[in-house]
Amino acid sequence: MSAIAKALPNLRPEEMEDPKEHLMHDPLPRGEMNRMVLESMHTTTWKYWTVVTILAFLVVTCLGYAWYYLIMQGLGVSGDNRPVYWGVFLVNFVYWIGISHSGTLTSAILRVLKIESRRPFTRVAELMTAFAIVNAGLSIFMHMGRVWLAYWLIPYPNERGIWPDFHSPLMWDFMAITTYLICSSLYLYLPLIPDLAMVRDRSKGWVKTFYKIFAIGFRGTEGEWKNLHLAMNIFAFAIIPVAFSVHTIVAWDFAMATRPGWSSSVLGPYFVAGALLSGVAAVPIVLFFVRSTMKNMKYFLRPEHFDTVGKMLLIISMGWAYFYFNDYIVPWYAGDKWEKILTLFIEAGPQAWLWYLMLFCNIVVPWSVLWRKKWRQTPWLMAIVGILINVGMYTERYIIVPEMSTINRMPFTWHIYIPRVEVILTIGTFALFLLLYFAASRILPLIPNWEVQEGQEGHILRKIGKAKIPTISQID
Amino acid sequence: MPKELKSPTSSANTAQDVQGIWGMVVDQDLCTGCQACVAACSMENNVPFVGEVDAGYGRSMQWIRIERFWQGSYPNIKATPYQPVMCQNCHNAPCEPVCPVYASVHSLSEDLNLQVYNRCVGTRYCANNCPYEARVFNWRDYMDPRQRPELVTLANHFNPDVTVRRRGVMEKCTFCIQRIRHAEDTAASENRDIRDGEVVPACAQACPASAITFGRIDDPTTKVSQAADTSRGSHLLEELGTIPHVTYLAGGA
Amino acid sequence: MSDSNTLLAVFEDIEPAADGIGKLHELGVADENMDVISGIPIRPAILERPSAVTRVGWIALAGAILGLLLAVFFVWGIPYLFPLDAGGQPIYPVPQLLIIMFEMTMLGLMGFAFLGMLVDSGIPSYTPKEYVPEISDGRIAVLFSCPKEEQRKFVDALTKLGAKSVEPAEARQL
Amino acid sequence: MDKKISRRDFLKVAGVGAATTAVLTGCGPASRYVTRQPYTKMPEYTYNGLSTYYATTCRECSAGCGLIVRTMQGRALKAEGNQNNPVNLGKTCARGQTTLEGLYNPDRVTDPIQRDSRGSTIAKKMDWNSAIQVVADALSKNKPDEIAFLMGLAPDHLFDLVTDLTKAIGAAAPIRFGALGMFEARATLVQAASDMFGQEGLPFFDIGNADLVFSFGANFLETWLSPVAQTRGYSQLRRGNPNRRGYFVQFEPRISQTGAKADEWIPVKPGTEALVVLAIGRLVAEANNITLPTAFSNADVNAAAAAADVSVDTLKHLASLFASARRPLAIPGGAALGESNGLQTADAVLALNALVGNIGKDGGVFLSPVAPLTDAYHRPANLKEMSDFVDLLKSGKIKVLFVHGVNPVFELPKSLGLEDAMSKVLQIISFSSFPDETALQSDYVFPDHHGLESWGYQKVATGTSSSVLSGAQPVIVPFFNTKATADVLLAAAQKIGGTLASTLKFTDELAYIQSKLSTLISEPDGFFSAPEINTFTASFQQYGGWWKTTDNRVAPSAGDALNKTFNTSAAQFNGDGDYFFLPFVAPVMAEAGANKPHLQETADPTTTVMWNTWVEINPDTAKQLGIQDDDVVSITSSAGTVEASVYVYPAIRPDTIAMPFGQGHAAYGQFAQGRGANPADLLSNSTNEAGDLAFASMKVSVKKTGKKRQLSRLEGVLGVYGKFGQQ
Repeated sequence: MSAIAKALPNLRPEEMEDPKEHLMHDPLPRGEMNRMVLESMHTTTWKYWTVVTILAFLVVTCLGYAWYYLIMQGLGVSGDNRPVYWGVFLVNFVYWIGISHSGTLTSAILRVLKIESRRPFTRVAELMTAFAIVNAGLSIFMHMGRVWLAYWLIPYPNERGIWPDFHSPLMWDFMAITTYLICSSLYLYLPLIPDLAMVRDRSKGWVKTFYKIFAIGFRGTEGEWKNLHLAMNIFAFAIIPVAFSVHTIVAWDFAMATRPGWSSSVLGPYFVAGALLSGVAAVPIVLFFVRSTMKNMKYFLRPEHFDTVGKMLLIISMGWAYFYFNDYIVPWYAGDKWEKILTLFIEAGPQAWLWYLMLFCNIVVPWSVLWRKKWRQTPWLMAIVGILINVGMYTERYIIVPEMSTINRMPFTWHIYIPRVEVILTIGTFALFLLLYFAASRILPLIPNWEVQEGQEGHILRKIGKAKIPTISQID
Repeated sequence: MPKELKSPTSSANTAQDVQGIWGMVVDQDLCTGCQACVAACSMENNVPFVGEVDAGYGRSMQWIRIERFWQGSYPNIKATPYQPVMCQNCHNAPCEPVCPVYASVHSLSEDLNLQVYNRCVGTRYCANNCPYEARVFNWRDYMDPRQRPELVTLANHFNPDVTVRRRGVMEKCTFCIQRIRHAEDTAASENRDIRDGEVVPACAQACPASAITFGRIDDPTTKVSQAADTSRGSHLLEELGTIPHVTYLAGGA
Repeated sequence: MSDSNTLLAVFEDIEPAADGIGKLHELGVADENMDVISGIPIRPAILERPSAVTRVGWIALAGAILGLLLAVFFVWGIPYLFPLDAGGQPIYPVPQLLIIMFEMTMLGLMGFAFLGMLVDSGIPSYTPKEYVPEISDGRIAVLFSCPKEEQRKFVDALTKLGAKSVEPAEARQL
Repeated sequence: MDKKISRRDFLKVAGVGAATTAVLTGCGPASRYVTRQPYTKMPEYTYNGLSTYYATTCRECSAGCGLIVRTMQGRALKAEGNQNNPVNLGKTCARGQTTLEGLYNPDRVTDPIQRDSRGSTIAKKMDWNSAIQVVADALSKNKPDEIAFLMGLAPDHLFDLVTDLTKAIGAAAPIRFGALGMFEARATLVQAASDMFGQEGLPFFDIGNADLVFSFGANFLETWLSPVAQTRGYSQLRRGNPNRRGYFVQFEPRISQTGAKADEWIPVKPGTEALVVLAIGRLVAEANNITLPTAFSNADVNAAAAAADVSVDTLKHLASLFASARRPLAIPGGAALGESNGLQTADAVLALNALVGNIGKDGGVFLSPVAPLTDAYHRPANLKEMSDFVDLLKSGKIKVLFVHGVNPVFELPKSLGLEDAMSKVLQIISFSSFPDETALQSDYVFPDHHGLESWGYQKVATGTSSSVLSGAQPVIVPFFNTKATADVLLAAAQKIGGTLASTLKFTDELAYIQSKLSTLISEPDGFFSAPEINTFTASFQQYGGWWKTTDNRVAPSAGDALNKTFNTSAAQFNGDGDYFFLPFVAPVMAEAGANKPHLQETADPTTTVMWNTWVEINPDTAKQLGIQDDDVVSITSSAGTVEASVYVYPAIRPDTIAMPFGQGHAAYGQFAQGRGANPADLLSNSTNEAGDLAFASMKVSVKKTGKKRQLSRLEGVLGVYGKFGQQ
């Protein structure tokens, strides 16, 4: 007791932060929280519907029609060529897989590490995961020359007498993404069940039927909680390596190719770092928008959460820079002819601005903003940082996919890639992501109330000396 | 010449009846860059034309491209010897294992890379992984007369021995496998081995300078084996260990 | 216990619920005739309850093994059935097997963990059950059975300890 | 086992035979009546799944390469070289390969048509009877001197027929012209041979047996004279002799495809080739300690070096090469001849050959063998004669003009005023298979069969050492409602009656050809002979022609070639632009390839441009003018202006700009029309001393238009040029 008091010798009470800043120490009755969440779900303004209409229109045209056009015409309407066989579709794929690391991985890591401030925003992040994987899958399908035969990648007994080839990194990818999609959806769903039960208990008519179906008869008995807890623990531990493997395998899609730039053994961890960077950076964006546009969310989502994410971002950004430097210095030093040209092309070629943009967004921005707690706790600033980092990471993928594949060992074929229909389809995938999110925000409780309450039950404030010190009990 | 022609893992596949390993020699000293091979290949293999815009964007579909670079600057400038690049039919082909659906597979009996058009789903991984950039992709339905009415008459010369590919399918030089098969069948029906020079792919057939020689490289007596076995011979990107079956004889003095 | 009644006691908070459960213990209700329904997970020790038995771990393990075997079939079984040479790579590759094995094991593990959770909890189930919606507002319900004739005694005891209501449990549509 | 051979077995045997022997036809004159039809109506010689091969002659240019066309079920599938034919020995060029795209071209003229008005695409279909009547009327209702025939360089049998016809009616002999002939400057070559050797004939350069080749602008690996045969020669030069690799030096202002294969490229200033040749001659004579012949006595090495922008050291080095070579050979050609002093250049080159004594020797200069059925080499009209012909049309004396196998509206320099002259002609009848510019300017188009649907023969002008008559036969039934022009003329002659009918009393084209062939049937040194014409015709069809097995090249005497005097002035140029203008025939496309999509998409060997016309400008010049790749420039000469995209070409003199000929069609089908620009529009009608078009004698100005039009290139610009460019 006295040890802690000594640790805070010079702080006057007014200098100390208000423990009430922490959600965990600012409890509300569960019924009140339920009401707040339900209210946030049920409140829709004309602005909401306008945005949804626009997004729906974009999804129908930019995604639906443009994709139909792409399928009917063939990939000629895209910008791919020789040697850039993989273009923006693969950029989108890698990008969305990266975004998908936001939720599952952040929430899993935070859960495993028992970071308490995770509680209110895990779902916000996990939803991103689910929708991002949907987009990643769509991007792969858009990329395929004969998407109507995509089911040939599924290993099942068939009349054709031929199975997919597991020698191919794409098959690993297929298996990994399938695993990841299924597991992260379940991981989203598991903690959602009690909340769905809560909504079920508070709704009527067909809406009740809907929630009843998805709450699958959950009541909250001891056995149910125990099973749920164990399953969630299994998921939290198991999904971390799966998420790592997914992005590593995505990296291997490139690294296994005998191309300068791609063929790098550090690409796996480098991609994971990149995925974490873009994924975690997406969290403050969503937190900011959810917090500022939805009712009652300012109670649940607080500057402290931005702070948590900001700290992670700073570390991840440094990690990313570390891996990038690894990936950069080794070929640079080795001086392989093609790697050298590739480096020159990226840094001084016709699209060199992308490279500088990437470094600015991924290193300069986070390093200059995130070291300061005050700035980390400023939601709008964090949203801007998140957006910039995402721009930077998208740029990074653009450099890795079309730019790096421009340079190969046959200089006679070096053609610059210019995206065409991909741009529209990219808009379409972003619109789909947002639309799904908009829909989810009014269908699913975005705050896992039971987890918040569970946390709040476990947190207490104790007066030590002159100050109230937040502490945590072991009731979990 | 590949040093090692046996696949290390041939226990469970179709290597039982090796029917001859096919290879090609391109003499860059003779190649005049006249494009006869390109035209011949296109006409033999139903290779579509893609039109001005696509062709200039790096989508021309010819299975051979003749490369030339420049050395020096005016007035001491020289064109490098023309280098026709087609699928090298590597023994260890990087394009093959990356295909998720076995559309790019190896024929152990002839040691050729096969591209199974109707199996291809168009991931384009093989093309990405081909260090020679020898693969071409059907970006559009270049061969569909419904989309290209000019093909209604032009299609009359299509070779019935070669599949017409539709959009979304990868393709590449096959060493005129239809001609190899024909010769194999003929030889089998006559109960003999294929004679040297019996299989002539369209490019070699057309080449006015006779810069292209084709034949079995597992038999040291064939013309192609002897042509490959000179100090001028080399393989493209030999350092990658793909063991290509096309040997280039250096141009210049 | 055909002549026993099932009662549902609803408590406002954890402490009274713990007390209530202690009382029930005193009154001779065995742990297996008792169940706690709560809006948040509560450590059994807090309520002086034995830890619930869960088989989720074992089911997940079985799933993991199943996934592993499936991976072996995919990577080694398929080429055994359809040997095709590709790029001079081994027909039965080990590194690829490890990758697929990892993915499939994880898929099996998590997929079966989820299924196990469902199966072991007896959900999804849409049959009527004993439940009151207030539970998800943070109330704690203790479901127990007592001899019919002693019902009154139980109700009084629990109400005294702060139970909001103690009523015969009524299975109803959730 | 049953000894009887079943039909199935027979087919098997026949199939194998067909495949291995390649040629299976020529079964007597009966084959004339054999119709080759699609599957539904299976004719003789046609089996499901089996190919039939026909030997014929390529008509993409006039070189007369033999083809074997693979057909199946009435469709022609693939053209390959005829291994028997001495011209190409089984090889073809890119144009020969795509000849099927001409055959099945979607834009062919399908029926005889009568135009609403000249230049209009609206036309009324006719039937062949009335078409023949139109021809008969045109021939009979006009006076003989009001009738003119304009023919292409191929096919020869039709030219012979028309010659006979004009003779019979007393009209002027048909005039022959072709763009390739124009750019090859054939008249200059023939004139030079007669100047220097005192003997008429087309020079033959034995590249294969030489060990040093100096080519003064000759694009002999591209379209010049007989490219396939010359490429074979080149191949022999390099690798024919295992003990030595022939050396090759190219003198030209830009690196052409041929120049790209040279060991040394000497970028001589346009117009100074003759000076360089003479200077080299003088140095060679000095090096070999020969008394300086008159021909080279005027040569001033220093002045020549200065004028040609070549260092004296280079000249000395080249001369020592030439002097010490065992079999040196100098070839004149290309743009060097298309200058005001082109004949002098050609003469000087022949003199240089004479100096090293290689006239009539292996690896030296010969005269080409005279083809069968002819007394001498008859060159096509040079520009002077064409110009006279245009003047004749302009004068209005010609009432009816027949055009076959040539597209002069496109090919001739616009400044000649052919279109204007044609408007003075009352009736123009075109026999074109394609809707080209000339056919568009005619009143009637009576489409001839495509070359692969036709009978015929081609007298091989050069390329091989033997005297060759390449034979043509139909490989499929006519795909459209076309009719052989020979048949049209023969039928018209019968309609007219009189002497004409009796002179041309042939049932059809083949009968006419047989009448010509009949003189060959018992020639002693032929590849085959026959007791009578029908058997001979069968072999003629089967082997794809008839040729002698002996060396028929004429070894001329050097005569007093070395005693000629040359004046030592450079060529004169027209116009006051800053840049020499160098048009050249697009190596792949040539003059008539533009309507074949695969040829359009075949990359140019030096620039890799496809589907369009480019302008080659030296990088320094481009920088000076502020021009970048793909900028559209307008090029103005005294004769006109064209616009085209720039290709900044590192291998061209800074004072020269070059442009390929072959595109810029105003008609000629969907693949050709409206694509690129035609450099012929920039040419004046100035000629060299031999009357050939001085196509490389223009000086032009170049102006940036501010527009940009991306050239379609096979090469990745990124990897070939600029800071990322590789070698």
